[in-house]
Amino acid sequence: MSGAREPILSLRGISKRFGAVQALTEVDLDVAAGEVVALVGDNGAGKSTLVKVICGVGPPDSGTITFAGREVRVDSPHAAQELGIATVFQDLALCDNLDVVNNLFLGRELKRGAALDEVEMERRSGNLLRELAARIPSVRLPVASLSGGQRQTVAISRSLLGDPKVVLLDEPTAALGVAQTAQVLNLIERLRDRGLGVVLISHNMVDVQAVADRVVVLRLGRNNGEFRIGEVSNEQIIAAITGATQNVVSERVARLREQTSGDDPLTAGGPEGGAR
Amino acid sequence: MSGAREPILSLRGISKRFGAVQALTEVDLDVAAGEVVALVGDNGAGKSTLVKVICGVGPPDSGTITFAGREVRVDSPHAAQELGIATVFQDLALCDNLDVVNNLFLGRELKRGAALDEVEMERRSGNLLRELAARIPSVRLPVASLSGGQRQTVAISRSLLGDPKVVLLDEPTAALGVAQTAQVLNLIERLRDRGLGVVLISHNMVDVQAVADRVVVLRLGRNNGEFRIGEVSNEQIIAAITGATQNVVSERVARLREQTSGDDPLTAGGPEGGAR
Amino acid sequence: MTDPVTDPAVPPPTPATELSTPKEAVGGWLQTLRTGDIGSLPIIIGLVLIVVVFQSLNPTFLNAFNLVNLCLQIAALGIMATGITLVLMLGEIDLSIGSVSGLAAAVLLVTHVNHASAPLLAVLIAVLVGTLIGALQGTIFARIGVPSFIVTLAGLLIWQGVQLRVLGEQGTINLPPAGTLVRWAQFSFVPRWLALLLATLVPVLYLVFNLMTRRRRSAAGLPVMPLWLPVAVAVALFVLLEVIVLKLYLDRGVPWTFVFMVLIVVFFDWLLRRTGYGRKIFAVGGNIEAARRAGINVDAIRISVFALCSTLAAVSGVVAAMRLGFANQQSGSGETLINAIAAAVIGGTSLFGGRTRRYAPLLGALVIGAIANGLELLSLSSDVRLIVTGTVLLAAVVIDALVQRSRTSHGR
Amino acid sequence: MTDPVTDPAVPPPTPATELSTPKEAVGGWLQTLRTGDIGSLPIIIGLVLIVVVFQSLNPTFLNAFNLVNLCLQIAALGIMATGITLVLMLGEIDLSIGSVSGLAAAVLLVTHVNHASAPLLAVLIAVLVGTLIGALQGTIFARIGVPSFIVTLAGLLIWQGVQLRVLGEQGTINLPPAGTLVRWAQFSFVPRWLALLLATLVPVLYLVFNLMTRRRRSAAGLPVMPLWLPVAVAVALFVLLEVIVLKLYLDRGVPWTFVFMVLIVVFFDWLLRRTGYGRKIFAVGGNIEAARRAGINVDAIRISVFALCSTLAAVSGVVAAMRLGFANQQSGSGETLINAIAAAVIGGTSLFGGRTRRYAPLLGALVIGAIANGLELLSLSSDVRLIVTGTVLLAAVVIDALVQRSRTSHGR
Amino acid sequence: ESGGSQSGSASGGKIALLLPESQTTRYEQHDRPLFEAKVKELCADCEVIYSNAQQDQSRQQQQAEAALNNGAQVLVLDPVDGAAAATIVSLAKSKNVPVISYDRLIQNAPVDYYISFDNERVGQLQGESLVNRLKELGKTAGNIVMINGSPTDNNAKQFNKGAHSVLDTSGFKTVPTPDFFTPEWKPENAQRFMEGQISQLGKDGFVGVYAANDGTAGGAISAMRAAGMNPVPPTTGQDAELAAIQRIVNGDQYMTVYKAFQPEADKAAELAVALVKGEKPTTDRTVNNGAVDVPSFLLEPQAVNKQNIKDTVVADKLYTVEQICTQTYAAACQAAGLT
Ligand SMILES: Nc1ncnc2c1ncn2[C@@H]1O[C@H](COP(=O)(O)OP(=O)(O)OP(=O)(O)O)[C@@H](O)[C@H]1O
Ligand SMILES: Nc1ncnc2c1ncn2[C@@H]1O[C@H](COP(=O)(O)OP(=O)(O)OP(=O)(O)O)[C@@H](O)[C@H]1O
Ligand SMILES: [Mg+2]
Ligand SMILES: [Mg+2]
Repeated sequence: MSGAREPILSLRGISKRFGAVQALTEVDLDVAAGEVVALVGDNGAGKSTLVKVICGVGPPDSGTITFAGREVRVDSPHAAQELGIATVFQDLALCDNLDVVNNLFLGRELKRGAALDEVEMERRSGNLLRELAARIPSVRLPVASLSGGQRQTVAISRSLLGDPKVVLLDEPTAALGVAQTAQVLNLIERLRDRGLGVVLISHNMVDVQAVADRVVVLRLGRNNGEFRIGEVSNEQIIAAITGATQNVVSERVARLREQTSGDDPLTAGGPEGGAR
Repeated sequence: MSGAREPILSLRGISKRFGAVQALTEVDLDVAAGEVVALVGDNGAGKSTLVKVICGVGPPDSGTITFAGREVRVDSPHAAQELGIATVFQDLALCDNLDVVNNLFLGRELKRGAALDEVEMERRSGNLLRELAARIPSVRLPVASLSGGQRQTVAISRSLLGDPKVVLLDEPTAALGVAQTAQVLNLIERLRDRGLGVVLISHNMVDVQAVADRVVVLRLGRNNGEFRIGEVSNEQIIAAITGATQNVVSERVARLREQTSGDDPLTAGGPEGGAR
Repeated sequence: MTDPVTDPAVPPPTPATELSTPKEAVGGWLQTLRTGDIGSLPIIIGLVLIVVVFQSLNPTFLNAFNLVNLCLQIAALGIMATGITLVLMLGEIDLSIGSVSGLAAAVLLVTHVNHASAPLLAVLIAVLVGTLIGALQGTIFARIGVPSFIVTLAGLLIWQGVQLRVLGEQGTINLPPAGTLVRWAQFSFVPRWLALLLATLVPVLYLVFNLMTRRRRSAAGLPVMPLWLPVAVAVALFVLLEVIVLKLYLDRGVPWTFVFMVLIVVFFDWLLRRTGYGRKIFAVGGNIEAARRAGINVDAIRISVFALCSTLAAVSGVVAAMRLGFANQQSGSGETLINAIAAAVIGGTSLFGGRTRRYAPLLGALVIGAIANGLELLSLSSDVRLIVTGTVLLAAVVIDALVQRSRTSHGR
Repeated sequence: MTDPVTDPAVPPPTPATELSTPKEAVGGWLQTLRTGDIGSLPIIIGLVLIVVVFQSLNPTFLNAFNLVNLCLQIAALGIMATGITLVLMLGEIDLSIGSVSGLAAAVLLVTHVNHASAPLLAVLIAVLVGTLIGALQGTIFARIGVPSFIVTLAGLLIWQGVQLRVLGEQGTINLPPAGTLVRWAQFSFVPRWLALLLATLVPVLYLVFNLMTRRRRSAAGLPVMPLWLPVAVAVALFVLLEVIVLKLYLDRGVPWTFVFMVLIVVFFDWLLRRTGYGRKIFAVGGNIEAARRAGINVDAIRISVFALCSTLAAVSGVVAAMRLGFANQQSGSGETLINAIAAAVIGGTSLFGGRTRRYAPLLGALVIGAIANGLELLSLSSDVRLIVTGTVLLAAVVIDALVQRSRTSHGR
Repeated sequence: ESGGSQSGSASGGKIALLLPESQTTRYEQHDRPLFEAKVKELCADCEVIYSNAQQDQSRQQQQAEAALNNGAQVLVLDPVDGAAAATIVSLAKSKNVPVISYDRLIQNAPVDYYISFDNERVGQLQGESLVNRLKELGKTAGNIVMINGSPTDNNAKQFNKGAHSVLDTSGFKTVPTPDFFTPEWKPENAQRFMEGQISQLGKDGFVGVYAANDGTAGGAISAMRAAGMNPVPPTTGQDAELAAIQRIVNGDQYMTVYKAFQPEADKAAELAVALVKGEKPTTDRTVNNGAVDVPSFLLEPQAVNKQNIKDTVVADKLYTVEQICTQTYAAACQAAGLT
């Protein structure tokens, strides 16, 4: 699908250090328009740090960012937004004291004269959330009173409002129910089809295999391999993530297989076993 | 495994309302010692609310809690701890200004005379985290600077410190990497084998199928079915969660199967397809 | 153990209905009333209690003359409280507002009296001084990162020093007793007909706007409040305003300074709740990192809020000086600062940022003003007065706290 | 696109090594120094700058006589700042400390002088009054839920009223000029040999404890700091203490009140950082919900902290009265409160709770005391004095802010 | 109309007493009770409305409004700031309520009467006593450390002016220049200032201390004693606080200025009752306040030192000998002949 195409977003040699922790070392990443790139890696591998580098929340110590062919400095979230980069953060970053509508439209409120157009914002919020199968009792509830999954849905909806060119999703489905996860995966596909570049961070190999075109692996803050979906097995990806073919995951699988003698418990339950 | 056994924790008719939102309606739940009960449900179904009821963070409006055969009032987290109920909260609840060691031992610090025994706490923290394959640069970092998965590992470790009888895990693996998830699943099995009652909340059916003995489904704040693992398919559980057999998940599966004509993308990549 | 049973009582999960069935909408509104926006009711109850107590202790309390005085007395306080409310919304503090108000008063007097500037020009200069100070302090806070407590504590000292300097040897400067400024602040009252007209217009306009919004909402398919609610509020407002106005016109009437203060409170309430700028203040106060990530220019918000706060402090100082008829070295010192913060907090502004109730500065100023005024009528010795003031203040807020508490125990 | 390449430079992922390679341990320690616990260094630099400036403006500043005075002057302030630091750690405020200190002074004088109690008994009663007040205020705050700002504002008024009441007709009460209390606060100095001994013992003990902990850590397989570090600190400490002590004994020497204050600061620093109780205060201040869920009795922590704060305020009031030799209606009023909070904040205590630096009250009190003391030597007019005070205060903190800022831009 | 005229019967009149502060003892402990007692004596069913402005002029204005609202027929006003109280006077005038300027002169306003001790005279008296004492001690030159009142208190400026009028021509030199004003009149601030002066000048660098009131004097004396100066150089004061009298007995403080509150309060009460009854008493002196010549009763402040304690404060029953001569001061009292 992609590969040969000109990348819309391209990182080269990104490094970032927090005190004694070298979070990123010379990381490269390319995303083309109409491509879903899965960014995977172990906990603390630097995925979220990389996302924050791209969206201006935590500028890198060194390295270059090229956006639509031009080298850019993304030194504030505002700058990233101007470029058309939208982000769903792992730690969500919602204002607990504001209600759902206000969180959705924060920073890009709709106006009606000098004042806010609350009616229109509320209407659109409802539609937007419905699209993601969100179960939210009222869009006028402060987000502090929402469940984990509801908050995550709000954060995802937020990122779609500004008509972005690149969307960064940092574990967007971690707290979502099965239906909502399916909707988000559908949504990612729609975004790809509309020609957006999508970076998806996920620990769920099933989801990655389902929607990604390419998988980029980070390990201890460095690039540790890049694969095209369809040419790689989960086992290979996990090996790249953990840095060893013999690891706790394969051990666990082997052990369980032994115990249950052939009836693989991980895929029990029919062909839908993979759906979470 | 369980079923006939006397439950160690038993809820009857639990209801809870937040203003206009009826979060729980007459919910029942039993957990036996040495049993892993999966609590599943859509976003906003009331799972976390139920956990908070059990662990004294948000006492119910009505209903009874029986622990080890005695009816108890759990009106504070302290009371729950006294009973031997340990909890990993979905929103983690760590003190950002304290380091990993201090968060782990918060409320149950080790003493050496009048002062804290920092050395011993640090030593034990290291061991504990190593057991969960945690990748944490230093146990003396404030948790504010940890990655999502690292924070989650800390929260899980915390719950194991007090020698509990019942462990409530609210989406413990949501932010974890593949290796860490496998470790936590191993851990849950070890807890079961040690005779603890475990309540596991998860949206990941694979994990649920892998470790749970029983699945309890909540839907819109009410009990909506209970299944024994091994007698139920993922499809059936998902139907109980979403309240319909025809749902976005099955649609998505069907659609993708059509597109790729028989080569199920959800289980692509060999038998490990199910491992996340 | 059993097969799944789909509970028939559970409504179908189409999100559309979950978001907008009329029944739930009303529930949602009642919910709002019970939780967030019941808001000002407890403190209004506290205020009513204060009034009842003082009136029973001294029947002159509700005299028209005394009520007019009360209006005059709280004008400056209300304006200053409005400014500090903005800063508190950010979770910050401005300790310099007292000094800034004193300096503004001094500047006003020196330019107007010593340098014979036109009244309006002098006022403008004085207020501008406030704005500049606020912008300076805000910049040091936002850009260099010195805690606002320290920046404004330095300001408290520095601007008081400058105030002494500006007043110079004279120490006290009187305004021309029959001049425009004194006349406006002390002897200008809204004509009776206009006051009655306003007291009618306000509820009518409230109703009209409410119905218009209602119409837009139903057109957009959004839930609406029951119709009786805005009507009831409008009627209650009408009765209240008419009674107050009629009462006040047994004496001199509604002072313009009071109207001016109320307009400021209302304007900034509107600014906070109905404009993008205000929404940004809420966001920065609620979660600064979320605000930053949403692309909000946090520094700009902070600087502008400190500038606004100092500006209002300067306006307040000007009003106070005009009402007193002079400015001296003590203008703006003493309890000015703490009263303003107390008014904001009593009105329902959180010191932790991100939360304030509607018209908090006005309600808070009324509580503080009523306590001070009521106690003056009782001829107490200083020690008793202090003890009573503290006790009444606490009592006025306890009701609020108890309501909040029972609410929290019900889940919020 | 390519096969996975396992980078050979990446260390094997066994967590054990990640947690404790000596190299990383040193890195971790340097990290701590650079980020969190560099802490007090910038404000010490600020302090040194203040000293240099004042000394260059007036060479009597570093006189032994003046330094002894400085020690005497900041004793009461440091004690009060220690108390308010505890409250600030919770993210709360106590506005009543000034009034409580004044009331304690009044109680001391009335019991000791008018009712002829033994000195120690009178002191005990005065301090106990503080404790009771704090417990009362803390309870109203924690149990009823009235914001601490309001509770303690009411306290500020009420206890000042009670103070006036207690002092009664006389207004001012003298301590017996040659009595125990005055002698202790004004004329008691540590014997020279003892001071020199202490100045030697402190660094030695520091080193011993450090090496013991070091041994335990290596025994437990934990990373340790490089050996030269505690040695260097101990040597520096030794030199500094010796120089100061020798200097002070050119005049009267080290006052006992100063030693008493330092002991209080050190004790509460230990309490905060090395005991379970202190850890709980950190937790409640950092994330109250997390603390509650960890089973901490949040109410008990809050009430006890307010009680401690008021107790220390009372102790401070007693010390101030003994030093002044009398108490009057002004004891504890005016800038007492704001100076104490400012000392805590300058020393590095966050108003948002959960964060304070080591010995913050001592360092803050030194800064404030040095500024006030230095300015007395400069013969400035009142206006200039205010302006300079504010400016120096700001300047002392700007260094700190700049360091913090550059640190933040490097990731923390 | 307002409540002002509702309750105005001639016999049961209401008199407002508006005092400026409660930080010094005199107002609450002396002026108020003395005034109230005298009014009761002269007019049994008259009522006194009392307020204290706590050093806050705007509060005083509020209190005046409250008093007028309460139906006061006379305002006895001791302004926080004499230059600033004109607004209150014009408010009172608009209600035809006469105003007596009590203790401090209200400037630039049509005040009806003025009863006072002259603030500048107080300063002069302090200066004169100090200079005389120094000459007694055989000193004719040297530094006098000057500790003035609050920089934000106009009265402090007047004391300062009076003192300078004496000291500047006395051959002694006041230090420091410019003058030091004690923030908030607080003894602690005076104490710290004095300590600075001692470091600066040395213990022998000054011959006397001018302290504007007894509180600041107390602070200065503590500073000097703590520095090991015993006896301390002559130090002035004002207000005749009991604590100051005791210090004088003990030889720590040289003098204080005693303003006999009783005659002042009595005179004000007489005048107020007369005004309530519609009389118009005459005076033999007037003081020009910038607007009018105010009919005035001017009382003479008195310097109190160890020698005349008995004839002044004790004779006036301000304090009894027992009050002054507690156990601590018994010996000193004996020596001073106070028994
Ligand atoms: N603000 C910070 N200060 C210090 N260290 C940090 C900070 N943020 C991240 N780190 C460190 O950088 C490393 C990478 O963190 P990052 O959040 O990027 O991991 P991640 O790949 O997103 O992990 P996860 O899968 O758990 O979310 C971690 O070791 C973390 O401790
Ligand atoms: N403090 C609160 N105030 C008001 N409503 C609340 C509060 N906490 C939860 N709710 C509401 O109660 C319902 C159940 O929430 P809960 O957190 O239990 O869901 P959950 O099953 O854990 O969902 P998720 O899978 O998303 O974590 C939600 O609709 C939520 O909005
Ligand atoms: Mg992450
Ligand atoms: Mg949940």
